[in-house]
Amino acid sequence: MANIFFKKVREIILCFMAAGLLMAGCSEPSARQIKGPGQTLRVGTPMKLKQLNPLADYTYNILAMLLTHDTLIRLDENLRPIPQLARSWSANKDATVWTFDLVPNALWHDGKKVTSKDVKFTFDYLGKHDPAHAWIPSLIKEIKATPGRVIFTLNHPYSRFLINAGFIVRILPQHIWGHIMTPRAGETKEMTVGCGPYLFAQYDRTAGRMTFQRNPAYHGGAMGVETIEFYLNRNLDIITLSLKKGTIDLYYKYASGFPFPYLRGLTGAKNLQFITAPSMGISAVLGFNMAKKNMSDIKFRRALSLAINYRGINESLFMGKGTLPGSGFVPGTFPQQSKQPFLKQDTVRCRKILDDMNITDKNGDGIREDVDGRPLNLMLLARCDLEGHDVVTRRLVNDFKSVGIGITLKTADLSTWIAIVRKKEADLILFRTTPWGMMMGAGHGSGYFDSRREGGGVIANVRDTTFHHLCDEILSTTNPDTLKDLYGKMSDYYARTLPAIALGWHPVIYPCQNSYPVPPVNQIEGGILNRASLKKWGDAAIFQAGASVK
Amino acid sequence: MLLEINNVDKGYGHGRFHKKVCVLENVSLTLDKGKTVGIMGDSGKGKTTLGLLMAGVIRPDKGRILLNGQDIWAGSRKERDKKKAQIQMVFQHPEAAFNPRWTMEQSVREPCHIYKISLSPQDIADKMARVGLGTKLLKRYPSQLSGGELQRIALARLLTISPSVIVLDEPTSMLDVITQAKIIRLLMEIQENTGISFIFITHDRELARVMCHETHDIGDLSLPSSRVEIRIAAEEQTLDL
Amino acid sequence: MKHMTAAFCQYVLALLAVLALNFLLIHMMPGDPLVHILGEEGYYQMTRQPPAYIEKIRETYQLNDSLLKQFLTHISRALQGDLGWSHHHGRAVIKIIYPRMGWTLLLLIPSVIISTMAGGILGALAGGSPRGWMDRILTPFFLLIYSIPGYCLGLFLLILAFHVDALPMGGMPSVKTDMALYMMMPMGVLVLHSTAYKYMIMKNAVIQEIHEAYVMTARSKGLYDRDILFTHVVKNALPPFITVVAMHFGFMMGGSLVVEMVFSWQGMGTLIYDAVISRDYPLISGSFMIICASVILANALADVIHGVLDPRIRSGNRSNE
Amino acid sequence: MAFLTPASVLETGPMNKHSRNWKEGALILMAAALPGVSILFFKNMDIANALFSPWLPPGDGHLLGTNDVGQDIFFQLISAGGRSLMVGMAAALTATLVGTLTGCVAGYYRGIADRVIMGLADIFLLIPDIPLVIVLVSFFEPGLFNVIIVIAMTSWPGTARVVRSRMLKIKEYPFVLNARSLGAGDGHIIFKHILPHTGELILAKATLAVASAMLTETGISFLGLGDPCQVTWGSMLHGVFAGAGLINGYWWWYLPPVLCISVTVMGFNLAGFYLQKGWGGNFPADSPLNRQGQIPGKTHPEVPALTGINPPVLINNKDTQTLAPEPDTLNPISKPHNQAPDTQPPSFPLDRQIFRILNLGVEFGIECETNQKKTIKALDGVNLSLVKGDRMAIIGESGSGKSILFLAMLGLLPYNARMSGEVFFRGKRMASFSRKHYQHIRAWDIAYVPQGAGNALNPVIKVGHQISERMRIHGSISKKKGMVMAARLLGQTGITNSHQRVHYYPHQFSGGMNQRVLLAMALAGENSVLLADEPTKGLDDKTKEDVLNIFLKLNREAVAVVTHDLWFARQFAKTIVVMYKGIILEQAPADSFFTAPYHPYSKALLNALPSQGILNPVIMSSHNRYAETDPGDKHGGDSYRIDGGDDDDDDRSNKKNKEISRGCPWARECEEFHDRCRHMPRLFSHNIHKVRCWCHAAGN
Repeated sequence: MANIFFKKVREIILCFMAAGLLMAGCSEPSARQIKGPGQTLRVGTPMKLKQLNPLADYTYNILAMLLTHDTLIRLDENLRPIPQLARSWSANKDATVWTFDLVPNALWHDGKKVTSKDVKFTFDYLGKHDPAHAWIPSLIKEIKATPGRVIFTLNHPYSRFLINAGFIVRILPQHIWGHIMTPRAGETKEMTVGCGPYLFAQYDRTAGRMTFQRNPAYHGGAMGVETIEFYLNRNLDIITLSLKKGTIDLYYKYASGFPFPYLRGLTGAKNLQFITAPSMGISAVLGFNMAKKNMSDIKFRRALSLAINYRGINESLFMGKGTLPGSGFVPGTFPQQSKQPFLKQDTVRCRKILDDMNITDKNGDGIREDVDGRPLNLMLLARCDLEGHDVVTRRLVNDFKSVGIGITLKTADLSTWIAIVRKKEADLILFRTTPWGMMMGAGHGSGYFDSRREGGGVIANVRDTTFHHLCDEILSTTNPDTLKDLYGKMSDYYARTLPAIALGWHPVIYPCQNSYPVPPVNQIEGGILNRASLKKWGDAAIFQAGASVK
Repeated sequence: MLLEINNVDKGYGHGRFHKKVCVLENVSLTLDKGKTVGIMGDSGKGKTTLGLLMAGVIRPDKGRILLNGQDIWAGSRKERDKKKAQIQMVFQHPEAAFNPRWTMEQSVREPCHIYKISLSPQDIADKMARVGLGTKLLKRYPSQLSGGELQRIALARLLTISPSVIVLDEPTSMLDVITQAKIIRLLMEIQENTGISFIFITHDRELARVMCHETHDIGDLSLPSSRVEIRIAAEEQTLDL
Repeated sequence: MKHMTAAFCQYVLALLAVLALNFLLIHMMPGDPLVHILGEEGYYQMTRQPPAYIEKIRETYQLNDSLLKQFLTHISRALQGDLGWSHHHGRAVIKIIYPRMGWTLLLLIPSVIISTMAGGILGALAGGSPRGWMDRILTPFFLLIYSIPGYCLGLFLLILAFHVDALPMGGMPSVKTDMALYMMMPMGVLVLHSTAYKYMIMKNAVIQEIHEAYVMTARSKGLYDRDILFTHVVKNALPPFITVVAMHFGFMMGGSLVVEMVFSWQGMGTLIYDAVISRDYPLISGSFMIICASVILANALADVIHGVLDPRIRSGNRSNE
Repeated sequence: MAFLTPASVLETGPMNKHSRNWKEGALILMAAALPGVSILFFKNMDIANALFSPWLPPGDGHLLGTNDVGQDIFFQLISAGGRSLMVGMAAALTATLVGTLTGCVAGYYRGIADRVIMGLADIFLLIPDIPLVIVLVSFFEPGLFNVIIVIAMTSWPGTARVVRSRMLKIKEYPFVLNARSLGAGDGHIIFKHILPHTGELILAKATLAVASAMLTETGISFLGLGDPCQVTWGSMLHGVFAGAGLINGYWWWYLPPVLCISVTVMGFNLAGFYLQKGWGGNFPADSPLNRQGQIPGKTHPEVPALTGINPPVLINNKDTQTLAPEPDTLNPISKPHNQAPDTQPPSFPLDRQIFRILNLGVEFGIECETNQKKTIKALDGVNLSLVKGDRMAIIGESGSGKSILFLAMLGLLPYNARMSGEVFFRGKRMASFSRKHYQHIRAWDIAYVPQGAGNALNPVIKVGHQISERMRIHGSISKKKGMVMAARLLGQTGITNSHQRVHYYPHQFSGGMNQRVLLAMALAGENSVLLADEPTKGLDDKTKEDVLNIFLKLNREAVAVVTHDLWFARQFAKTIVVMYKGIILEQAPADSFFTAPYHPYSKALLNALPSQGILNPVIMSSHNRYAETDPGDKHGGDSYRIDGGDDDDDDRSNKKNKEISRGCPWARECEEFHDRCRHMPRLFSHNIHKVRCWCHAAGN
C-alpha cells in the first residue's frame, strides 16, 4: 500500500510556508556598513529544526558537525583527511588496528578538558544507545584509551575506518551525556555543549532564528567570524528575495546547491557572486531492478538508456547548466576513475534493439508486448519529495512512451519507498545520491548497489560476485595506486553492466554576497559554509556590525 | 351503529427528550348512518386530532375505533386500507389539500388510482355536477381556483370512492360567509341524497346548531387528567405520525 | 435546561466519534514510522541489524500492541491532557500544540469577530433595502471574494507583498512589536472570505424577516425604518445567524490551514501538515482532536447564545425544524 | 473558508422554473463551464502532453508559453479544466445523491433511522474538512477517483440536512395526509407528492456542491496530494510553485489557472443562488406553490397567514413589501375605466371629516405563471369619508380589498402597489406628506390594530416593550415606566395579572391574548383615530364579547373597523359600509342596514348568517339567467379572485369576459339581474342609504 510521502512537496511547501523571517526586515533595508569586530554572518536555510538534540534531530546533527562539535579527523575540499581532535593517526598493515593521538589543549565549552576517555565513552555510548550507530559494536572489537591516545582494534580489515569513524562520529562530553539514558528523548541546553569552534548561543523557536558565538578557547585557534545567525525553515521565495536585497549573506542546505529554478530569479543581482563546483552527488539516478524479468538483460537496459532525452532533462532540471552523463555513473569530481563514453539519446538504435529482442507492438495500441505476449508495462518508483523529481518523472514517462514502453508511475515518500525497494516490486527506481552517499560502502556509489548492504536509501540491486570482490578489495587496501586502478575497474563495470544510469551530471551553485572573498567548497560539510571558509572569512573585516535583525 | 370510538387516548411527544403531552383522554363517541355529529370547542383543545383519529390517519395510543363493529386498525395493511377507505376527511385549508403541482383532474383521479377503481370521464363530470361545478375547472391548478371551488372539488374527489363517513374539519372557517352558506347547503343536500354521515368539527356554535343532528363539546368528550392548556401551535405543530 | 443537556451529550458523542475516526485512519496509514524517528541513515543502519534489535526498538516506541489497546490508552490519557509524546519534536504533544494553537487562535479569533461584525451589519443594511445602492454594490463584490479560493486570494496578496517592500512576505515576527504587520495579510484573507459568507447569510435572513407581520405592526406604530431594522428585524435574524457563525468557525479553522501555509504562519495548519508528512502519529491525533474540540466548543457556545437570544428556544418549546 | 458550503443555510422556498431568474442562472452556469467544456474538443488530443523546450515565455507558437517540463500551458489549461470540472461534477453528484437518499429516509421514516443519519451528518459537519481531507487523501492512493470519494464524504451532510427539513415540512401538509388517509403507499407519497417539491432545491444544492467540490479539489492538488499524471488546475498551480513561478514572475503560468478556477466557481455559485432564490431578488408571486392571483403581501390581512396544521413556509407567499420608502410620490394611473364619477357631494362639512377618500384606486402588478405582467385592482374608485365621532364598520368577504383601504389610509401600501385618487387626512392631501410627517401621524394621530393572524407580534421581544414602544421612541419615557403603562393597558383589555404577563413573550400567549396585546398597543398612544383590522378574527365567542366591550368603551374621535363578523358590526358600528371586489356596494346607518338592506349582495350576506338559519335558496349550481347566456361559465361565481386582466388564456371569448368585468361586480350572482347591470351602476343615494344598484336608481 504505497502512499505519498512528499518530502519534495515539503521542500516546496517549505519554500512557500516555512516560518519565513525576513532577515533585517524588508521594511528596513539597512545599507551595508563595514565595521570592525563583532561581524555577523547571516545564513538562510530551508532546513527545519524540531529539537536541540544532535543525536535525534537531522538538522541539528549537521549544525553540530559544522560548528559546535569536533570529530577525530576532518576531510578537506579535496577529500583528504586533515587533523582535528586527533593530531595524528596511524593504522597497521592490514587496517585492523587504528591509533589516534589527541590534541593536548582541547576544551569543552563548559571549560572541562577533553580526554581520550571522552572519545572511548562516545563510541561505547553511541554503540549501545543510538540505533543509528549500530555498526560500531559489529565493527570495533575493543577501544583502549590512554592519556592523549586512543587505539581501536577492529573485527575485520576496514581501510575506510578513518572516514567512517573519524569523520562521522561527533565526540560527546562524558560528564554530560553519561547520565542521559535515552539519547533521543527530549532536549536540554547542555546537550549543545561540544568542543567545536562555535558555542550555541540561543534559539527563538517561533521566529526560527538560531545564533552561534565564536569559541575563543578553541584548540585550533579562534575562528574569524564572530557570530553566525541561522534563519531556519525559510521558503526559497523569501531566501531568494533576501539574497537579492542583501539581508542574508549566503544560502546553506546540506548536500545540495541552490535550486536551479530559483537561480533564474537571482541572475540580475549585482551584489551576489555564484560559486560553482561539479557536484559530488547526482540529483537524478534511474536504477534498474536486476531481479525482474526483462531488466536482467543488459541489452534491454541498454535500450532503455538510449530512449532517454538527457538534453531535455538537462534543460528542464538544471536550466541547461548540467552536462551529458557518462556511462561510468561516477561524476568527474572523483579523480580515481576511468574515462567512459557519454550516454546519448538514440531512439532508432533503441527501437532496433527492442525489435531484435522480439519485443514489438503486436496489437497496435502503441505499447510493445514482451516475448510471452503481455504488454510491456514497467513500474517506475519515484520519490515524491526530491527536488525536481516530478519534472523528471513526467519526462521519463513521455520518453519511454515514445519508444513504445508503457510506464505505471508510483510515487512514494521515504518510508514507503524503502518498503517497496526492499520488496523488489518496482522495475525502475528513481532516486538521488548525496556526496556522503557516494563515499559510503567502498566509495564511488558502490554503497548504493552492493546487494549485501540492504535497507536505507540504497537499491542494492547488484548480486554479481565480481562486483562484491571488487568492493572487498577496495576496502582492504589503503595504497592510493591500487585504489586508483580498482576504482578504474569499477567505472568499467558500471559502463559495462549499467546497474543504474545517471540522468545528468550537474554543477552545484552556491550564491553568496560578493563582498566575501571566494570561499573553498567542501561538499561533505555541505558547500561553501565549512570550517575552512569560516577561518578565511574571519580575516577580511568585511562584515557589517550586528545589524538589528528582526 | 356506523362508527364508534371508545375511550381513545392520544398524546404528542415533543422533540427528542420531552415527555408526551396528552391531548385527548378516554374519548367516546358514536355516529349513526346518515346522521351528522358536531364537535365544537375552542382552538387548541384537540378537535383536529380527534378528526385525524377518526379518519384513521393517526393511530390512537389507547382505545379502539370501530367501523360497522370492526376495529379499523386491526388486520393486514390491505384490510386496514379497505376499511379506512370508508372514512375520509376534508381539511380546513382548501388550497393546502391539493398537491399544487398537479392539475385538478389528476387530484380527483388520485383516490380511484390508489384503489385501482376505474373512473370514466362521465363519472367525473357527474360528480362535479353533484357539487355544482363544470368540468372546465379540471384543467387548472389549485392555485387558480377560489377557496369555495377547491373545497367543493375536495368533496367531489371523495365522492368518487363513495365513503360512508366524511370527517369535516372546519371546512368553511377559511371561507367567507356566502361561500360558507353554499357549502353547508351543499353538504346537507349530499347527505340527503347519498346518506353519507358527517363528523362536523367547528368552533362556530351557530353553524354547528344549523348543520348537525347532535353536537358535543370537546371539553366534555375528552377529560384528560393532566389538562395542559395547549396553545393552538402545540396541538397541530408536531404530528408524530 | 433539558434542551442544554440534550445538546451537550450530542456534542460529547460527536467528539468521541471524531477521535475514533481520526485514530483509526491515522493508524491505518502504511509506511513504517520508524524511518522518521531514526532518520534516513539511522534507518538504514538499523535495518542491517538482527530482527531482535528491530523488535526492541519498535517496543520502545509502543508501535506493537493492538490498535484497540493503543486507542483506549490514548483516550484515557487524552482526557488527562496528556496527548502522548512526539518523538520528532522530543516534546509532549500537548506542549507542541499549545503555542501553535495560540498562534492559530491569534489569527482566528480577531478575524471571526471582525467578520461577524462587518458581515452582520453590512448584511442587515443591504437586506433592509433590497436592490438599494448598498445591495447593488456589496453583493457582487462579496460574491466575487467568496468564489475565489482562499489560497488564490492569499497568493495575490503575497504577490502584492513581493512588490511592495513594506509588507513582509509571510512568516512570523521575532520582535513582538510589529506582530500586526505580519498578521495583516493572513488575517486579511480570513476576514475577507468569512465576511463575504456572513454578509450573504445575514442579508437573506433579514430579507425573509422583513416580510413578517410584526414589521408591518412596527411601521404602523410610526417607528423609523432604521429602528425597525435594528431593533425588530435584526433581533429576529440574529439567532440563526449565530448558529451559522459557529458552523462557519469549523470551516474557518480548516481554511486557516491553507492560509497558514501560504503565509508560512506557525499555526495548527502547518503543524498538522508536517505531522501527516512525517507520519508523527501522536501529533496528528492530538492536533486533530484539539481542532475538533475547539470547533465543537464553538458550536456548543453558539447553541447557548442561540438559546439566550431566542426566547422560543429557551422555554423548551423548540419548533421541530 | 474556501471550502465551505453555504447551501445548508440559504435554503428558501422552491422557485418556479418559468421565472426570469432561472434563465440568468443558466446563462452564468454556461459561461462558467466554458473552459471545461472546451475539453470535449481537445480531450484526446495529445498536444497537451507533447514536449517542447521548457521555460518558454508566451510567444512564437505557444499562446501561453511552456511550463517546466516543456508542455504547452494553453492546452494544459484546457485539458486540466476538463478534469477539474469532471471531478467537481462527479463529487457533487455523489454527494447530492447520497444526501438526498439519506435526507428522504431520515425525514420520512423518522425514529432510529433519523437519529443515526442525523448523528452521522452532524459529526461530518462538525469535522473541519481540510485536515480530514488531507488525512484521507494521503491515506488513499493518489488518483482523481479517490479525491472524488473524499470530497463526497465531506459534503453529503449539507444536502441531507436540507432535504430532511424539507421532507419534515411537506410530510405534514394536508394533501399528504389526504393521500395517506386514502391508503396510498409510502412510495406513492414520496415520489408523487414530496419529491417534486424538493426538485429545485436538490438541483440548487447540487450546483453549489459542484462549486465547493471544485474548490476542495484544487486545494488538494495545490498541496501536491493529487495525482501527478492527471493534471488539474490545482496541480498546475502546484507546478508553478515548484518551479519558482511566483518569484520569477511567470504570470502566464499562474494567472490563467487562478482566473479559470475563480470564474468557474463563481459561475456555479451564482447559478446555485439563483436556483435557490437565495439571491436577494423578490419571489415571483405566481409560482405554483403560491396562491396565485391573491393580492401579494403576506402581511395583507385579507389573505390569512396559514396558521394551524401546516407550517407557513410553503404556502405563504413572500410579498415584495420592503422597508423602502412608502410610495409618497403617487404616480397617477389611468382613470378607472368607465367608472361613472360620483357626483354626490360629501354630505358632511369638511372640518368634521377626518378622512376623505376621493375615487381611490390601488393596483398591484404581479407576474403570473405564464409570465405575462398582470395587474390586479384591489380598490376600484372608492369614495368614503370617516366623520368625527363616527364608528364605521367595513364589511366584505376576504379579498374584497377592505384591508388595502386601511393600508392606503396609513400610507403602508406594499412596494409594488400603484395608487390613484386622493386621500385627505384632516383636510390635508396625504400624498404631499413627507416620510417624517407620515411617521408622526402613525405614532400620535392614527392607531392601527393589525390582524392577529401570523406573528404580528415580534416573537423575540417582550410583550410589554412592544406595547410601550410607541411611547418610548417618540414620547421618550423610560423602559421601566413603559412597562408599568403597558401593564395598565393590558389590564384594560381584560388580561388577568398583567403585571407579570407583561414580561412574557408572544409565543407564551394564546391567539386571543395576542389579539388583546395588539389592541393594547393601539390604545397606548391615546391616538384620536383607531383603525382596527379584523379584531375578532379566529377568536372564540367569549373572547369576541370581551373585545366588543373594549371597543364599546373606547372614546376616540373616530373608529373604523374592518370585519367579516356581522355580529360584531351589528353591536358596535354606527355606519356600515359593504365592499365587494374593491368596490363599495352600500353605505348605510347600522340599524337601518341590518333591518332592511337595499343591495341584493347585502341581503344575501345577511341571509347567509348561520344565526339566520342560512336562508339562502338552495342553489344546486351557481347558474342563473345571467350565466346561462354564457354556458361555459368557468367561475362558480363566488371566486373571490378579482377579475383583473384576462387570466384564463383558454377562454373562448376574451371580449365576453371583458364585458362582464365592466358590469356590476355582483351581477353574476344577483337575483334581481337586469340588462342594465351590464354597466357599472353609480352610487345612488336612497333616503339615508347609498347603494350601487340600478334597482334603486329611480330616486335620482
